[in-house]
Parts: sequence; C-alpha cells; structure tokens
Amino acid sequence: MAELERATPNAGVGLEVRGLRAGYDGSEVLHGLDLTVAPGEIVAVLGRNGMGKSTLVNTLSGSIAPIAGSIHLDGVDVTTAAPSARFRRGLRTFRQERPVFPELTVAQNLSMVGVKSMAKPSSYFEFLAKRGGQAAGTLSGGEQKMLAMARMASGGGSMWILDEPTEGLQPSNVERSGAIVLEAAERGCGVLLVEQHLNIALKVASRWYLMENGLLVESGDVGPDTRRYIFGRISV
Amino acid sequence: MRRLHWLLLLLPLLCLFVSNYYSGLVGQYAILGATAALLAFSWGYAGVLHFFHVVAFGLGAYSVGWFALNLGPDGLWLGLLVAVLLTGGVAFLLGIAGLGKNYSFMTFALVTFVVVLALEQIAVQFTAVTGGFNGLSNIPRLGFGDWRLSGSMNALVLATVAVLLVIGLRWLSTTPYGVALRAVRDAPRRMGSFGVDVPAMRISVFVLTSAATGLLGGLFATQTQFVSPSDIGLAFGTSILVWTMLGSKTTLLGPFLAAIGINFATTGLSESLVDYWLLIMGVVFVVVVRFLPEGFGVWLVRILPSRWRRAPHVEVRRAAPEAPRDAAVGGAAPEFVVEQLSVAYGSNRVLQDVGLHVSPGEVLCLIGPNGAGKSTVLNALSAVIRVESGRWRFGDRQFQGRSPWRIARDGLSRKYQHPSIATDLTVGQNLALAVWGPRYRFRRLLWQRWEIEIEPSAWRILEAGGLDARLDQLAAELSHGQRQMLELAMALANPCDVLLLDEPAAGMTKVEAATLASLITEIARDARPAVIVVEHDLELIRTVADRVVVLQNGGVLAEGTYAEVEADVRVQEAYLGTEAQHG
Amino acid sequence: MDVVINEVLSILSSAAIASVIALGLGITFRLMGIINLAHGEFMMIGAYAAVYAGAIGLPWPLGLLAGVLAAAVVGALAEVLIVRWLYSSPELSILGTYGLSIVLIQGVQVTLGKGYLYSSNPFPGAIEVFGVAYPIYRLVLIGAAAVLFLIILLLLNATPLGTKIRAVAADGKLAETLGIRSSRLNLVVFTASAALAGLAGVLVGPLGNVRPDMGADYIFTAFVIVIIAGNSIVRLIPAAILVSTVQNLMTFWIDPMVAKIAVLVIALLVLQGLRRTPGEVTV
Amino acid sequence: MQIKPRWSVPLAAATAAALLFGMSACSQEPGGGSEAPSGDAGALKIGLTVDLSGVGSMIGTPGKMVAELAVEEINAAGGVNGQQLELVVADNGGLPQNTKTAATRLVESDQVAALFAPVDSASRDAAMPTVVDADIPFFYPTLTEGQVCAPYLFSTANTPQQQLQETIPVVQELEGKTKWFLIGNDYVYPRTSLEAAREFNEAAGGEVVGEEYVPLGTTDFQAVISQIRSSDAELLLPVVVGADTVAFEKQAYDAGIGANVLPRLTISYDDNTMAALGQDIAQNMYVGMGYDMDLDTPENRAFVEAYRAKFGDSAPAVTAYSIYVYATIKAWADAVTTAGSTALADVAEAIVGQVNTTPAGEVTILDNRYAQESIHLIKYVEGGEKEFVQTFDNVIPAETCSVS
Repeated sequence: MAELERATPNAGVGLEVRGLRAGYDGSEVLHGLDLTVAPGEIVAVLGRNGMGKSTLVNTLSGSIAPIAGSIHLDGVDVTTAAPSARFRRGLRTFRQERPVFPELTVAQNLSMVGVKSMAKPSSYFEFLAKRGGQAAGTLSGGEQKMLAMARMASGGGSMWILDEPTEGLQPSNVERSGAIVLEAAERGCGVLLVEQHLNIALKVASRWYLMENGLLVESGDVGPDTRRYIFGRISV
Repeated sequence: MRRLHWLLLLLPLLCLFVSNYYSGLVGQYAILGATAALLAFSWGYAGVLHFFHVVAFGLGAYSVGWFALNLGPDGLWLGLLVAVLLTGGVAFLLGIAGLGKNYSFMTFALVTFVVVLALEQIAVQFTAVTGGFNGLSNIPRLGFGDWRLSGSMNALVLATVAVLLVIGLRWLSTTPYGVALRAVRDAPRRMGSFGVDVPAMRISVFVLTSAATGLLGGLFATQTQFVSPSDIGLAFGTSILVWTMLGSKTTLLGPFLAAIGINFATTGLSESLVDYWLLIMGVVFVVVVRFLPEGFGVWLVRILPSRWRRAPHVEVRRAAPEAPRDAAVGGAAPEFVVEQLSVAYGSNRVLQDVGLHVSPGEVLCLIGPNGAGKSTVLNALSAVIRVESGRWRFGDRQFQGRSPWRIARDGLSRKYQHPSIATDLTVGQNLALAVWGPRYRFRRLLWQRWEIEIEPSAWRILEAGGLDARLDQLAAELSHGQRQMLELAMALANPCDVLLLDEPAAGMTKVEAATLASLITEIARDARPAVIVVEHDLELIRTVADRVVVLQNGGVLAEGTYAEVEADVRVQEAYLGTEAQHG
Repeated sequence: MDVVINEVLSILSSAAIASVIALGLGITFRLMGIINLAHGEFMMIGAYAAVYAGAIGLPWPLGLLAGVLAAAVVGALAEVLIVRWLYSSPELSILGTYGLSIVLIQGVQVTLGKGYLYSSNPFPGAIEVFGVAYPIYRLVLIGAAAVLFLIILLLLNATPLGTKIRAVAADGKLAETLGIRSSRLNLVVFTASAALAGLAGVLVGPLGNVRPDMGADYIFTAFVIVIIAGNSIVRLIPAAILVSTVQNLMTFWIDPMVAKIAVLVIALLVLQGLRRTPGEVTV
Repeated sequence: MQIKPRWSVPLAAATAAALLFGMSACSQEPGGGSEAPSGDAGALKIGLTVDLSGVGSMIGTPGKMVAELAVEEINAAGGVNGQQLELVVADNGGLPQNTKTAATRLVESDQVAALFAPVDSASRDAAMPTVVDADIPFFYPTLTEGQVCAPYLFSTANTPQQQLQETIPVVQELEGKTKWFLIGNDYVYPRTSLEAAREFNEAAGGEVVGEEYVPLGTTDFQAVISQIRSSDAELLLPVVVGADTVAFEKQAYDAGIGANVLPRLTISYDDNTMAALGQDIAQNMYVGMGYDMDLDTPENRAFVEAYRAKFGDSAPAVTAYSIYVYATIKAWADAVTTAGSTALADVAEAIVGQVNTTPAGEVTILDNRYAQESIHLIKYVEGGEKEFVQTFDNVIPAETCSVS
C-alpha cells in the first residue's frame, strides 16, 4: 500500500479509514478496507461496478452503518456519527443515483446548502442560469448530475466524496466537473473520486486505489504508465 | 407439538369445574382469543392487515341473532351457516377489489377501517334487522327444539371450538400452504416469478379467516345471548388488534393467550381501580409498541423447547437424469431464438431490435457498460416487463405475451440479481416452493406433503454450496454466497430448457465466483439448457462463455467468442470512455 | 334566496372547521408518512387549555395561545417518547398513536375529571350578511381557516425551513447527507401538527362540547378529507369543501344518515382509485 | 441456550397454573366499594351495576353514591328484617357486553337478592336474561322509553309520556304559542319520546310543523338549524342526548334561534347539561323531570342534607337519572320488610301498590311494574336560577304492555 510520501501543508489530517467492513441486511460487501485522503489531495478509487464502490460511498457518508472498522475525519472518529454530523465536520457527498430532490426546484435544491443566487452555480454550468424555477425532476439524468456538482462546488466542505459524477455527461461537461474538483483541491479540500471511467479520474487524481470484490487490492501514485497498467487490470 | 395441543384442550375443561359465571367468561374469552389468532394468521403470516375481522364478527352475531329470533330457536343453526357464507362472500368481494395485483398494505387497511365506520352507523340505523341501538337480546343458546344447553355447557362447546380452531390454524401454518403464505409475505415478486399465484393466496387467506371469524361471532352471540352496535364497533375491533399485537402477530398461540389473559385481568381488576385501569392499559400498550413491537409471544416461542418449534423437515430427492433432449428431436436441435426484441419506457427507448440465438448446452454472456440494457433483456424475456415488440421461443414453444408463471412452467427459469429468497423459511422449504410454484394451483398446497424431487443439476449446486447438509436451516442464517447458490438451485429445481442468470456472482468472493463458473459449465454440459448470463466478473465470463454479445445503448454492438470481442476496438471505447488507446 | 346564502355560508364554515382539523392530520400523514390516531386528543388538550385560561380570566386571544402552546408541548413530549420510533412502519404508527390517544384521554379523565366543560363563545350573536343573519363566530372561523392555510402553504413553499421539511419528506437519507438533522426536523413538524390540532380544538370548543373524548367526533370527517386530498396539502381545501357540501346538502334535503354513508362511499371510491397511499411502494 | 425436553413439562404446568391463579384471584374479590366487611355471611346482598368510567359516569357515579347513602340509612334503622344490607357494585364500562358480565357476576357469583341497574336501555336488555334465571327482582331506576314489561322488571323512573303529558299543554298556555318543531337523536329513546309528544301536542290543540332526526355524535347542526328557521316553529321539543345536546344548543343560540327566541320544552337536559350550556343559553328553557336537587320539599331537603354530609359539597349533582336508585332501594327494603321474604313473588306482591314517600315526591309501583310519580315543570330564568312552575303529582305511566 503506497505510503504517504510528503506531509501536506494543511493542518487537518483529512480522511482515514481502517478495516472497514459493511454491507446490506446480513450480506457483507466490503471485506475490510484501509484508505486515506489528505487535505488538498485527489484520490481515485477505480474498479468495475458491482465491486462495492457505491457501498463504500454510502458507508463513508453515513447512510449505511458499518459492520466493523473505523472512519476518522480530521482526527475525529465519525464511524457511527449521523450523516448530518459528518456534514458539519466538512464532509460533502455526491450520491450516484438520485443525487437531487426531484420534487424541489433547481433553486430550492441549491438553497439546501445555503446558496441564495444562481450566479455562482451557473458560473460552473451555464444551463442552470435559466432553470432556477424548474423542478429538478424535469432535468435529464446528466443535467441532474451537473446540478448536484454545482451544489457541491458552492457548498464548501473540507472533504468531498464523489460517486461516478461524470457518468452520462458529454466530454465538455466532464472537463468542467474535473476543473471543479481540481479547484476544490487547490483550496485545501480533500477529494475521494470513485469512478469507473479511467480517463477523467486519472487526469485529476494524484493517487489511486484499485477495488475488486469489496477489497482495495492495489494502490499507487498516478504516473505516465498508470493508465495502461490499470487498463490492463480492469478492461475487458 | 402434540403435548402443547393437549395442554390447550385443558382450557375448555375448566368450564366444568368453575361457577356458571366463570365458565361463561372462559367461553367468551376463548372465542375472542381465537378471533385474535385468526387476525394474526392474516396479518402476521400473510402480511394482510385489516379491520374487517370486527365486521365479520358482527355479521356473524347479528345473523345468528336475527334467524334465531325470527325462525324460532333452531333458526340459529341456519344463522351460523349464513354467518359463514355471508362473511366469506363479502370478504371475497373486498378481496377481489383490494388484494388484486396492485395490492397496497396501507390502502387495504384504510378501506376496511372506513367499512367498519360505515357498518357501525348502519347497525344503529337499520332497526328492522339489527334492533337498532338496543340490538338483539334473548338470543337462545345452542341446542335442538326445547333442549337447550346450560350456560356452562354452552361455554364448554364454544371454548372447545375455539381451541380446535387455533390448533387447526397451527396445523395449517405448517402445511405448504401456510409456509407459502409466509413466503408471499416476505418475497411476493420472487414467488410470483416462480408461478405462485400471489393474489389468490392473499384472497384465500382473507376469505378463510373472515368466514371463520363470522362463525365465531355467531357462536359468541349464543353465549352472551345479546348483540348491539356498540359491542361490534371500532373500539371492539381495535382492542382485538391490540391483543393480537401484544401476543405477537407472527405466532398464533400468543394472540390467543393474550386475548384471554387481558380480558380476565380487565374483569377481575377493573372494579377496584376503575379510573386508573384504562390509563394503565394505555401506558402498557405504548411501552410495548415502543420497546417490543413484535409482542410477548415471540419470547414465549423462544423459551419453548426448540424441538417443539422446528419447521417441518422437507424430504428432497434427486430426480433420475433424463436423456439429453437435443438428441430426441430429429434434424436440427431446438434452439432458443430471440427476434426484434424492443422495449421502451415512455419516450425513452431502452432496447432496439435485439436478436439472439442460443443452442442447448451453449452459454451466451451478455456484457456492456451499465445502462446498456442487459438486465432489461432478461426482464423482457421473463415477462417481468412488457415489450414493445419481439418474439422469443425455444424450438416451437412461443413465450412472448405469456404471464411470468406460465413462462416458468414452460421451462424458462431465471435467477434474479439480488437474492430474494424467503429468509423466514428453511432451505428445503424454499426449494419446495420453487418446485411446486409453476406446477400446482395454490389449493393443491393444502394437502401436499413435504417431499420434492429436484433436477440433478439443482442437486449438484446444493452439494457445491454445502447446502445439501443444511436443508432444515433457516435461509436467514446463510452467507451471501450460499444465498446466491440457493437462488440458482431454485431456478434449476424444475427441468428447464432456458436458464437466465442475472449477475450470479455479484457480491461473491473470488473463490465462490470460481466454483460458480465451473458449476455453470458443468450444468450446461450435463442438463444442456440454453444459458444466457449477464455478468461483470470478467474471469467468470472468460471461463464460461461459449459466445459473448456486447450491448450498448439498447443495441447489439458486437458478437463473437470472448477473444474476438476483447480485441474489438469499439468495445474498448464503449467500456472505457472516449478515446481508446491501443495496447 | 337567503336560504341559498345561508346554505353557502353553512358549507363554508363547516369546511373551514373541517379543513383546519384535517390540516394537522394531513401534515403528519403527507410529510411524515404516519397516521396519527391521537390527533383528536391534541385538539381536546387545546380546548381544555383554552377553557381553563378563560376560567382564570385571560382574554380570548391568550386562551387561544394557551391552547396552541399546551397541545404543542404535549405533542413534542409524545414525539420524543413514542412517535420517534414509529416512522419506520405505518402499521406501528397506527398502533402507537392509538395507545397514545388512550393515555391522553384517560390521563385527562383521571386528573381533570370526566364532565363536560363550559366553553364560552368569544364572538356571540349574529350579523347581517347579504340579508341573512349569520353567526359572527362562524364568519371568524372562515377567515381564520383561510389565513391559517395561507401561512402554512407560504411557509412550506416559500421559506428555507419549508424547503427542508419537504426535502426530508421526499428523501430523508439524501437530506441527512446535506446536513439536515432529520430527527430534529421531524420533532418540529410533529409539534407543529399538534399545535395546529390544539388551535382547531380551541376554535371548535365554543361550537361543540368540551370533554375528554371529544376528539372522536371530529376525527372521522378529518380522516376522510385527508384520504380524499391524497398526497397534497393544498388539495385539503377542495376536499373539505366537497365533504361539507355533501354532508350539508344531503342532511338538508334527504336524511342525515344518508349523508354520513355518502361521505364514506366517496372515501372508498377515492381509496380504490388512489390504489396506494402517497410514497408507498406496491408490489 | 438449548432447553432440554424435560423442562417442557414443568413449563407447561406453569402456564396453566398462571391461568388458574388469575381466575381464582378474581373470585375472592369482594364486590368492591361496599362498606360492610367482605364475606359477611349474615348480610343481605343487593347488586348495583353502573357505568363508572367514561362520560356515562355522570349518571353512574351519583347513582352509586345515592345507593350507598340509602343502604347506610336502612342499616342505621336496623336493616331489613334484622339483617344488615350489603351493597355490591359492578362497573359496566358503558358497554352492554360488560353489563351482561357484571350482572351475571352479581347474580350468580355474589348471589344478590335484588339487582339495581341505572344504565342505558341496550345494557338493560343485555342484563335481563341473566336475571330471569335467578328469579330475583330487577330494578331499572333511570329514565327509559319503557315499552318492555316483565314480572321481574320494575321501571321506577319517568317515561317520556309521563314527562310530556301534563307539561305540553301548560307550556303552550304560558307561552301562548302552539307550533312545535321536534328534533332528536336517531335511536329508540328519542323516536319513542317524540311520537308521544306529537300525540300530546295535537291533543292540546298544538301543531307539529317539523320533525328531524340526527345521527348520534353529530357535531354540525347547521342544516337542521336552517330547517327549523325556515319552518314557522314557535316552540321546540329537543330530545337530543349527551354531547350532541351542548353542540346543538350552542349552535342554535348563535344562529339566533336560542331559547330566548324559540322556547324549549325538554325531558333530557339535566343539571350537568345545563351547566355545560351556561346561563345565557339555558335561559327560558322548560324542563319536565321527575326530580331536581333544588326541590323545596321536606323529604328532599333532608335527603340533600344527608347527601352533602356524606359526600361533601363538591359531590356530583343528583338528577332524575340517579335519584330513583335511592328511592327504589328504600321501596324494595320496605316491601321486603312487609312481605317478610326476598323471593320475587312475595316482593312483587308487596311492592305493587305500596306508596313510597321519596325526595322526588310520592312514587307508587303499578301492576305493570311501572311507577306512578310526580313530574315537575321547571323553568330556567335570569342568572341560571330555576323557577318551579308547577308540580303534577301521581302522573300515571300509560304503558300498554302488561305483565300477565
């Protein structure tokens, strides 16, 4: 497991996960994971779906209670804390399915994290500017993901966890999402990017983990040949 | 279990040793206990909550009262008959309306709640039949002509009927019919796909319990010799619900004993602390709902010796291996062919003219990025969703347009992605339901004995999963991998020509996935079904797939052996996002 | 002509009362997914508080406030002690709130006695409306109901708190990951619905009879209205008007009993048509 | 923890024992509420089944109190034929089913010599079969629609016909009005009462301009009020009971047809109802009842004094619904003394025709087991005061059913 080479400038310790086991009503999906995300660092978790990636995200966000192991955020044990408590400690989550409230309008979805005007969100994705009063449910799948990303971008937070945020987006918007993630990292926010598509993930991340059958089997720093190596491991 | 039943029969005998007053109470409260047990059978076992039990009880009491008072004392026997038929009939109509395909738990409970309110008003108003507010009094006791039973004898008969009914219910709950009810409660969709007629099961249990409650209501009227609207109103109905819940709805003895115990306590103690009694009852009830929602009965069952609680043992035998089918038909072997399969959700087209062909013993793997329509193909072929167009057949047997259980009966069986077996049942019982589902109408389950024959391939999977030694173990106690194996065995329990597997290796560890792969190959070779597998685990696909079809955006992107598909550039693009790099 | 005006006013005032009662019930049913059988008892607590406030000489508005506060306090206590564990399953909510209603009725009977309480009418007498003498108090009720609905709808649709409440109702898990403490919000919403019931109790007191089990008289109609309104708070108003119209007209022209049965038939038809209650997955 | 089979036998026995214990604990339970020491072999027991919980307790609680007072007074005067009386009380919780159980317990388990039941008519019908087997007198001492006769059933309180027969003509005369509107809850007691009222109105030269029935538990009376307003009614005869009464009268008063505009003659508004209505609404209402606590007669003054002395000033008001429990227990005691036995036939023979002086005036039980008694026409005037307009003595109950 690649060690953390250099101490990061920020004071906070970021996200530390030790021996995490979790699953659904009795059947275990995560069989003991260890991972860390330092503030300002972007870490990608790669692997085909069905390997437990979404279970990892839901456990880190607090929606699912872990069976065993521990989760620390900036040194504080949040293993059994409620999602709202983790939110107050700076954790922000981007869920893969239904990331927004369909019944509420676009503006109301954004107001959930205290965003009052459409200016900032539409600076990330222009189409949002004129959609403020529209119910989020009427947006397409991709547009909903962009709304959720805009909400993440305008919602602050010191540790982001994103579950396949770019799936179904055209290339231009995939780039835009990548830029948002980079911008967040620059201001010291740690990012755990769970992705099935290698391209965008390896473009922004500085470190990677490979996930197979509920375990992180390999990890390393992103280098020139990382893409070909992982491609071999998970491709068809 | 026998000893418990003899103990229960002690209760009616009490009537002989105590004063007329107490024997009357024993008779009445035994009837109320049996009514609570009937409600538990419908609510706890079949998952159908309703307030109709009070309507049935009232109809029974009124019909006995009316016939006895208008046609002379012996009219009460006709009254009892009418009670059963009338309540059964009304329950049947309500069942057809509310328990059909789109049954909703809350809506049905609300509907019967509103029906109770209506009938309470009608009973007060419809003076000609119900005697209005004062109700009917001087209803004769059981007997023939001038010979009428005394108070205690009448109570003895009532208590005996009540106890026999509870014993009958306990027997019924261990028959395949009773066990199938619990499976329908836990996994209605899965049982439906096996061919279990879920609506019929629910309606039958609703009618059965309502008719029996009607009979009990009629008998109750002969004991109290009186019935009035306030006695069968909402308050009465809710108190039965309370006893059933306190006694725990997933048992039958719990509600029976709870009803008797609470009623005796109410009559015994209420004088001395009349004002506080109801308050205490309210507080106790709230505490139980909060801390012990499944009621006291469950404790009772846990401390009972386990020998009394063991589920019936299922005798599972291996069927003789049949001659391989494809040799039988002269000339070309019958193939599984799918043509122009198209599916659309509203305006969003999910599948567009998909064509497949799989010969017996061949394993075809369907792969593609998620959202490509893989599961939709399986859902369409097993008729879980409606298709816009498309035909699929095995040999000359057509499948399109048929209902799921008829498809299952004709040899196309399927394993779902998430194992949805009935966890409250044992491994053997799950297998039995899978075998009987497509074959029998639910009535046959009543007298079916617990012994089944399963296909050799299913037996092979049980052995591989170590389940052959755990037939009597509850499914809830199995590991995730074992549950997948059981699900697979259930899909193969009956002879099947076409086997659809939806991500069989999902959530399995590497070792389990490997054994599964070898099993699939072995089954394809021996039983020679045409197999279609939707899967992400590439090692599994590499070992089992004879041919691979790659789907993208609802269409076939590529087809060929695993090696050909792996080398195909378009596939890599589809899987890995925009630019595919070579090498 | 004035018979028609009188009829319309009667329907409006009945609908006003019924909709205020149904509002609290609708909120717990629609926003929290639980069926609150103790709703009538919160009304009773409100009515009792108003009567006792009046007895010690407080003016009517303070009596109203006392009723609302008393019901809110009892509602909050009930939420913390028992209701909090009922959100998971509708059937538990029926049984839990049924037990709660027994405790509240018997508690009041044992402490404050069982008799009827005298609740005076704050706006006695009648005034001329389009040439028809109509009780002032009932006109006040129509006004109060309209204002109340306006406030609640504005609060739900136009304020951040309202958005949060609707978010928790739509997807509690997602709201929780956005930092909304759903358990605290549920406490606020349930307390508010109990306060609304208390308000309804105070308003109804002068018209009817204040006694420990007064709740039962009103719950039936409120239940039917909530069923007919389906899963929308706004539709409570037309549903209340429909039920009041049927009840008033049928009582006037045909027979009170037929009116009661007719309302039940409407509820059954709506339930059948509705097929499933809001937000519930069927199979 | 695996329970070994041999434990099952003691376990089964334990559950059976618990059941038996539960029941045996009940049988030693004394009637409760009675003063005399329990199990006093020599005492002559009489049973009282009454509704002590729920809103029905406004009749039941005073009923029980006056019964205790009567027994205490009889025992103080030497009891009955030298035997001390013991009152055994059973609560019926307002449900006919429970009344049946309570009556059976009193009759069969406590072996009472007579049963007194101030309950509603549905509960009375429920209890009657039990008393038939026991061959003891069954006293029904509260307001009733009558119509039921039996050798063992003694209905000693007012019937609607008694309350209306003399009072309707007097009210018509006093108010100088003749057009009546009849309204009542939709069940047997109001239906019977208003049928009798229609007869007496027409006999007294009056006219019924409208008749309307509403279901029990009605909360909105607007439709009925508009019907009353659109008819040219001058007088109102409401037989509305319980909570419906308060709702109807308040809404009628608000709608401008209060008693000040449309005087009422009523037979079911007792002190508790009037207190809930308040002085303004109660003003100008006539009530025809067999008893009122403020009756100014020596017997009543003595009774009220004794009642207040025993139970204090805050004790619930005694009304026509509960006074006859007191009167009937005393009448039964006198009859047993004259007959020298408690057997039904002897008691019946002695009590029929026996003139009893009671706080409600003279009460004489006739051979159809109903009672000829006084009826008082009371008018509620300014400030909640009561004016005793007129008293009619020995009003005969015109019950058509006979006992033979």
